[in-house]
Order: sequence, then C-alpha cells, then structure tokens
Amino acid sequence: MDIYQENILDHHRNPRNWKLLDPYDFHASDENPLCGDTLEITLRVDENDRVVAVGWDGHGCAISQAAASMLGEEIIGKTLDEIKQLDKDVVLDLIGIPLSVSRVKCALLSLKVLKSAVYNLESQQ
Amino acid sequence: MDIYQENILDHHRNPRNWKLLDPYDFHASDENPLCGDTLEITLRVDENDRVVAVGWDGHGCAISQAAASMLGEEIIGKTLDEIKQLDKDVVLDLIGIPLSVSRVKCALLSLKVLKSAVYNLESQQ
Amino acid sequence: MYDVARIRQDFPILSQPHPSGKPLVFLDSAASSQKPSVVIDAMTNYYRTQHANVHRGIYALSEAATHAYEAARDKVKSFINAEQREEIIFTSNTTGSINLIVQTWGRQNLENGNVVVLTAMEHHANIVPWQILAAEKGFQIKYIPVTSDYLLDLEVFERILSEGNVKAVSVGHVSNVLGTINPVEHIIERAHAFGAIAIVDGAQSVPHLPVDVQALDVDFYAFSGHKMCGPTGIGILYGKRHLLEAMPPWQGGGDMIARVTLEGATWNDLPYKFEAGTPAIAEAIGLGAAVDYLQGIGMEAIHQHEAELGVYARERLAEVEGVQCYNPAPPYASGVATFTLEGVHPHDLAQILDYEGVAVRAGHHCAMPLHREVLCIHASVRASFYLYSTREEVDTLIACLQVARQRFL
Amino acid sequence: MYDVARIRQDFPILSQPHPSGKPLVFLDSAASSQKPSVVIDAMTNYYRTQHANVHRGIYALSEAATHAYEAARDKVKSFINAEQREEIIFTSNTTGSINLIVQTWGRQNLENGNVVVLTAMEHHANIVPWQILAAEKGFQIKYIPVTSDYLLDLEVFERILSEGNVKAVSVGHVSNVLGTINPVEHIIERAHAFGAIAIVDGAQSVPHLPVDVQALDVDFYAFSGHKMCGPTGIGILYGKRHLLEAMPPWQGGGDMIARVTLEGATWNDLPYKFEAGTPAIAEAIGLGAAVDYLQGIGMEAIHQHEAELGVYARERLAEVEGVQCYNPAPPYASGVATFTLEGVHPHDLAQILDYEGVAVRAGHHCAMPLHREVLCIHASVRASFYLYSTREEVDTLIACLQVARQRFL
Ligand SMILES: Cc1ncc(COP(=O)(O)O)c(C=O)c1O
Ligand SMILES: Cc1ncc(COP(=O)(O)O)c(C=O)c1O
Repeated sequence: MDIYQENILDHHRNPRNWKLLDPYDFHASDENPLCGDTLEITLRVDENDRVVAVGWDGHGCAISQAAASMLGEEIIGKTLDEIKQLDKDVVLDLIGIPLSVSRVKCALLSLKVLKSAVYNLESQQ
Repeated sequence: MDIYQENILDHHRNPRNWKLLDPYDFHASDENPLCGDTLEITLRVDENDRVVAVGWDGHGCAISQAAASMLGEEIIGKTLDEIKQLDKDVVLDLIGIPLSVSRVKCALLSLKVLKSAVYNLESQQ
Repeated sequence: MYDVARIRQDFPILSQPHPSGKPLVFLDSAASSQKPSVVIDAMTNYYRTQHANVHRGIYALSEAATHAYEAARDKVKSFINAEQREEIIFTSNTTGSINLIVQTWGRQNLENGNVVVLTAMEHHANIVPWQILAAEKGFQIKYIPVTSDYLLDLEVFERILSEGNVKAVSVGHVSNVLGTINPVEHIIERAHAFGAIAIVDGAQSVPHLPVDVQALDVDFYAFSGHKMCGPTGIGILYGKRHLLEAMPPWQGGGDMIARVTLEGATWNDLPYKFEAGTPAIAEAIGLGAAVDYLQGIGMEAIHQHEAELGVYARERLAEVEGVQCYNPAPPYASGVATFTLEGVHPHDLAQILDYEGVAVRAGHHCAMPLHREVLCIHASVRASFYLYSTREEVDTLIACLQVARQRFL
Repeated sequence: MYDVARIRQDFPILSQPHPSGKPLVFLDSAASSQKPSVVIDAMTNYYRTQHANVHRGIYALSEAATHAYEAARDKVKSFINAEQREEIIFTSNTTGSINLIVQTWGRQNLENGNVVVLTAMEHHANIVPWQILAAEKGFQIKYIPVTSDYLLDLEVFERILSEGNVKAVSVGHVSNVLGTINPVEHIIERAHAFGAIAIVDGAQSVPHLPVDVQALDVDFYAFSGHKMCGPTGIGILYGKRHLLEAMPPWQGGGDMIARVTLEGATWNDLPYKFEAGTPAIAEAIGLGAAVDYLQGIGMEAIHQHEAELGVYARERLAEVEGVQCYNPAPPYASGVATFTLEGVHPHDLAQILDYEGVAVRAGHHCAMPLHREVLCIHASVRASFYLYSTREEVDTLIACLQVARQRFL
C-alpha cells in the first residue's frame, strides 16, 4: 500500500513544532548514518515532569520527518516516565500504514532521539 | 577407457630396472606431495653421454610406477641431449591410454625426476 | 520409518546414468553432498523471479531478496539453536569461517607465549590458518594426539591445558577421515575451565547430527553449505555475540560499515560487520531450503541411518582380505569407512571403483598430518555415507573391491 | 543490429509481473544485474547431473566438475585477455578480491612512510580495506579529488605522485555513482612511471565495456560475477603472475597447500595458492556461462547501447524541473544517470517509483565520501542501465518522476 497518504504528506509539508526550543530542559540529536537522516529534539517539562513543549529540527525523508512531527504532537502532555515506556508500535501506529523493513528505521529515528533526550544520553552521541 | 591394461599392470607388478645403481653418474629424486608418490632415479652414461644403465626406486600408484618402468626402458641408448628434448607426450604415448587430468601428474612424475637428474637439479630438491 | 528409497527420489543426480553406464554409487558425500530438487529449485526460482541486490534497496524486488536472505539466517539460527540471529555470519565456506576467526579474534588476542590447541586429526582448514598467524605472532600450537583406537587422547589434552597459557582450543567435531565423533562437550568444558575459548569445526557434524551450540556452550562453530545439501559458495560462522562484538572486522567494504569518510570508518552492527560486499544471496536461500529439507527428515534419523551404514560397511570391509580400516568403534563412529587395500594404491583403487560407477575419495583428504604422522600412510580410500546412501551401495562397493583385488594381484 | 527485444527474452525475470501489477522496469543493474536463462540453467544442470567436489577426486563426476570449474577460469581469462590462466583467481566478490590484495600484497609491502593513492569517487570496497591496514601499518592514504565535471583531477594526481613514496595506486575503472569512465590506462602508466603498482576496481567496467588487462598493463584487476549476468557468491581477481608468485597466501586451508605437517606448510601453485577450501564451483560454472553469453552479444555493442541510453536518460532528466544530475559528459559517461529531485528525498522518490514498477537505487551507493565530501549531499537516486534496458524504460522513469513531483509539491 502507498505509504504517502495525505496525512504523511501533510506532516511532511507542514511539520508541527519544527523549531528548536530555547531554553529547553532536555535535548538530543542523532543521525541515521546509512541514509543521512538527521534529527534534533528539545523538550520543556513542567514541575511534574510533564512535557509542555516540543521543538525539533532535522532533515531526511518524508517518513522520518513526518514521524518526528507526529510523535512531537503525541508526547505533549505526557510525563517523562510515560515517554520512557513508549515503544516502536506507537510510532508505527501514528504512521498508520505498514512500512517495509528498509523504511522502519526512518520512522523510528525520532523515537530513538526522543528516548536519548529523556534518558539524558546526549553525551553518548 | 580402463587404464589398467595388461601392459600397465605388468610393469606395475614387475617393474623393470627397479634397483638404484651404485655407482651412478646422474641422480635425482622427487615427490608428488599431494598424493605421496615418490621416485628416485639413477643413470649411468658412456663417454658419448649415452645412457647405458637406468635404476630407479619409488612408491606410488600403478600409473606412476608403470610410467617409471616404461620410461626407464625407453631411455636406454639415448643421449643426455635427447633426454632433455623428451616431452610429456613420450610418457603419455608409452602409457597408451588417455589419462584423466588427475592422473596425468602421476604419469609425469618420472619424467620430471629424469629431467632433474640430467639437468643436475638435485640441489633444488 | 526411514524411507531411503523415497529420499533418493529427491536427488536428481542419483537417477542420472554414470558414464560407465552403471548406476551411480556416490560415496563421497563427506567431500560434498548432492543436492535435493527443493534446494536447486529455490535458487532457480530466486534468479528467475526475485533477484536484486539486498540491503537498503527501497524497492519491492530488493526487499523480497533481502527478506529471503535474512529468512535463511533465521533458519540456520534455529537449526543449530543459536540464541540470536546476529550470531550467524555467512561466509564462503568452513575454511572462510575459520580464517575469519583466526584473522580477527586470533590477531587481536594471540601473542608470543600463548598456546593454541588443535588435534592431530584436524582438516587442513583448522591447521593452516593457525600456522600462518603463529608464524607472524609467535604463539605456539600444540596438538592433541590420536590414540590407536582413533580417538583423541584426552589425558594429553589435560596435560597441555595444565601446562598453561592456552588461549584457544580448536577441534573438529567429527573427523572427516576417521569419522570419529569427538567429545566436544567435554573439550569445551575443559577449555573454559582453563580460561580458553573453544572453537569447533563443524563441517562434518552439522550435516549429519543434531547440533545445539547453546547446549555445547561453544564459542565459535564453523560449517559449510555444500556438505549439508546446500549450494557451493556459502559457509557459516556461529559466534557468541559478546565475542563477535569485541572483534575487529575482517574484510572491509560495503554493507559492513556504518559510516565512511576519507579519514576512516565505523562498523555496522552484527552480523553485517562481518559480511562485506554483496553477499552470497542465492546461496543463502539455497542453504535455507537445505535446512528445511534436513529438518523435515530429522537430524537424529539421518544420524542413525548413517551410523548403521557405517557399522555395516566396516563389517563387510573386514571380510575383504588385505583391507585395513581406520575408524573407531561405536559410539564414536559415524557414517564413514576409511581403509586401504594391501597391494593396491588408493588412487588406483578409486579409479577402478569409478569404472564400476562407485565414487569414493582417495588421498589424504586434506589431513596430511593425520595420514603421515599418525596413520603412517600417504593416502587412504574413504567411503562416506549420507541420508541417501543404502546398504545395496555398500554391497556394490565390497563386490567391486573384490574385483579390484583380483585384477591387481 | 542490437536487438534489445530479443535480449530481454533471455532474462526470465523481465517478463515476471511486478507486485504493483505494472511491468517491471529494472534500473538497478549497477547494484546487481539480472541473469539470463543460460546462466541459471548452467548451474541447475550442474547440480542435477554433475556435482562433486573438485580437485583430486579420482572419479568421473569429480573430474567433470573440475573440468567445468577450470573451463570457467579459461573463459574469464580470455574475456579480459589475461596472459595466463594462473593469473585468474576466484574469490567471493569484488570486495573479497580487493581485501585479498590488501591483506597479502599490502601487508607484505606497505609500511610507515609509504603512500597509497585512491580517489574520492571510490566505492567503500576500495577504501575501507586500505584504511583498516593503514591503521595497523601506518602508511598514508591520499585521494585524487573529483572535479566539478565529475572527473578525476589528474593534475593533483601528478602532484601526489611527485610528492613521492607512492607504492600503490588503486582506482575504480568506472564510478558506480557518477558513471565516470576513468582514464585508467593513463593512471596506470603514471603509477608505473613512479614505481608504484596499479590496481583497478573493475566491478562496473567488466560487465559493461571491453576490458583488456594486458593492454592496460594493470597489476591487479578486481570484479564480481553478480554484476555481469553471473551468480552471486563469486568474484574474480586478476593479478600479474610475478606479483602473485611473490605474495604470501591469504586464507589457509585445503587445496591451497602443497604439503602440511604439524610444524608448518608449503603452498600450492597458482592459482590454487589463493583458493582455500571448497571453491564456489556452481558459481564459477554460472560465471563461465555469463561470459559466453556476454561475448555472444559483444561487449562493444553492449557498451554502445548503454552509453546511448545514458545520454538519452540525462537529456530527458534535464526536462524535469528540479532535477540535478551528477554525471560527466561523453565520452566519460556510461549507462548511469544519478540525480536528485528538489523537494523529494531520494528514499521517498525510490519508493514512489517502486509503486509504479520502476526499481532504482537511492542512497549513498556505498560511496559516502563521494556524496558527503564531494557532491555535498547525503543521498542520490541512481538509474543504471544494462544490455536489456530500453528507451521506453527511460520514458517510464521520466513520467513517474513527474508524477512524484506533483504529489510531493
Ligand atoms: C565500483 C564498485 N566497486 C566494488 C563494488 C563491490 O562489489 P561487491 O559487492 O560485489 O563486492 C561495487 C558494487 O557495488 C562497485 O560498484
Ligand atoms: C572437518 C572439515 N573441516 C573443514 C573442511 C573444509 O570445508 P570447506 O572446503 O567447505 O571450506 C572440511 C571439508 O573438506 C572438513 O571435512
């Protein structure tokens, strides 16, 4: 099935929260070296560790960028603990269309960066 | 065609000149390491460099031993120069039956040792 | 019930006429096995309908090829009961798998003063790579001797271990000459007790017996596709993940990298770190089909069948005057009968048997040290059995031996 | 007359339906070519009637297999006009061939202070093996840069040579990304003038152009079977005999030895010194059939056909708004069109094209340094043509690009 459904293309053309926050509480960036997709995420949380703002920046294919845009919307209002629980199905469900093996990595880059941010894994990059 | 014709088996069972000469004028020995066949040849020549006696010793398959026996008979009376001219067809003709690639090496061991002897290549062994 | 007649129908070559006009009696499966139709067809079908280069091709054909290639890895993983698919690396053959270990793990971990333990019954593939590296690094190779019963001398092994500095023990699971099934579980356990890693050459075991790498607790296990009903051009290396992770790559190139710059490169994840360049795609798919085929019949049943044939063959060989066999007694024996016939050189014997349609191997079987230094012969004749071999084929072999004796004596 | 319609009938996969239901438009032959029936059948037939392990088997089947295997070597020898059959070594792929050179010739001859010259357009297979050895030995790697015309900067090459200490120059004959046909004859001549050996990565040339290693006077030449209508699992290394003779072996094992004792080994003659273990027998036979097939059509005719398609494709691509091509002008161009489309990531483009049955490659094509450090992009789309490609397929590609543009913008 064609993965470039209207919602994917819409998020790709008009990415939500596509601007890094400054200041921020959490931050991480990563790259999928094989395809060159890059992603950087910033988060701001309230006193209950609940995400109040997301900002991201990146370059890559429509799948990786749309996934970042959708995931960013999804996590607003979630606690850091809830984010730590997220698994890849959340992203794949947001995409909504089955992805081939070679594209799953594109979709999951944003989740990987998000987790790095909340686990404070910045220094490992 | 079956290479174990009566003449081959006869030379195998009753090898001619199967005894090293002592003293000798020329000598060489070699081994086909892959199959373990060994051969040692001694020659005596007259004042015209004509072979007057051959003696050999060795172990190996019927083809390599019969070839040595036949070749030994063949070269008696030949000059060293004539022996240097011998090519592999002489041996293959003596055998008389087409050999498969894997057995040609067996047949040619004696020619190789003979040439080493007349070229005085002993030291290379 | 083990239905060998039905199994033979799966192998097209077994119903081909031999050049002699007589039926083919193929008794050289230890060198390379024949292939069932399912294996040949899997590859043909792949090339006719599915071929494209694997990995990172974003189109249906390449994804199908990648899927088929990786499915083969999963099949091999289950077949030898590896814990993770990342532990299965495709190479070119057993030889390639052992060279990989030696040139990566060995080059990284072995130095002057260390000892590597091999056995006097090893195939050249498990001797020469170690000798090459030893000449460069200066470590020592010690060999477990072979007893007059054609078994490994485990007392000497224990002594070698206690002499110290042993870093690796590498042994064949089943000898390709003697057919001896070595007590690798014990050997691995002892190697570990002395802090050494244990490597097993499984070229002659995986095709013939159930093998469970986790139960063995083996560190590396190497085998070939072509001896187990699979195609030529592919081998397998199993390695424990933590060891593979710590090893440097061997060959550099495409697919094994994460990132390359003009200054240097970083490595891809397992198993790809060790699979440089376009892999043997069709061959992996054929191997996967071979695994399915063997599992369908059952490795325990295959082993049983071959062991019985081995016993029968050695019994019948004992009837032939002048025959000497070089095989251990059960339970250490497998489906191999290796022998000499007095007065007839092994090469001549093999040739005469071929005139009768019987294919056996004659020579040192890539185990020169075993022949020269242990058995004290230059060559032997080996009849090796596989799932498709029959008692009638053994009978033909014996009848032909009698004829050969008559002709030569 | 070049009859592409007739040629297409030789390739079973080209008449298979694509999952999309549309006809398959296969434009990824530079990654791996499709196979004609004659190649598939040669291997099938081998497995069904002729398989046995090669070399030293004294029975008809093994001799037939050995004969077929060695006949393939002779075919390859003639195909690239090598002087001697001993100069043709079978490996696993181009990557394996280059690693062999680096780990034998390189390990023996390179040391701190030496320079190896590569180019910025090399495939990872001709970069990473050198980097791995350089990290160990301390020699330096210098890269010939790529000009804005997508050609090698030969002035810089000359400067590098004159800076001294160059021991080897290793270049791709045809770039797998740019399609650039490099002036290897000149490069080899200059390398020799400075006392360096010359190595050519022929993975993208042997399948597409006439290649004459003697005319080139090249020292080593590497290529793959699977890119030239042959099977996966086999590669070729040509080397000048005197160099191969002087080199130590790479992998140890069966077939590559003359004699093995527990203390050490001596090596077999060429080419076997470099072919350890059971070789890729069926694959060599398939490769031989591929050589026959390509020669039947004629390499000059194939090159002509592809070059014309390349010109046509780049002309048509220029009509598409937002397309940028990364290929040189004729006569340096070959049957490759590599491009980006503004606003559509290469991976998305490849995926959308696949929905229309068009298979192209998207990514860095195992040439990350070229993409990042020369073209300054992360990825590109590559359409690569072969003897079976048609103008209609180019037209389909262009039509689909237009559709993709519409959808994304
Ligand atoms: C120029 C070049 N060199 C080397 C290779 C590596 O070939 P293989 O993957 O068959 O080893 C390729 C193929 O991708 C290539 O295009
Ligand atoms: C015990 C053993 N080890 C290693 C090998 C080498 O296998 P290959 O030639 O497939 O690399 C063989 C096969 O001859 C073998 O029998």
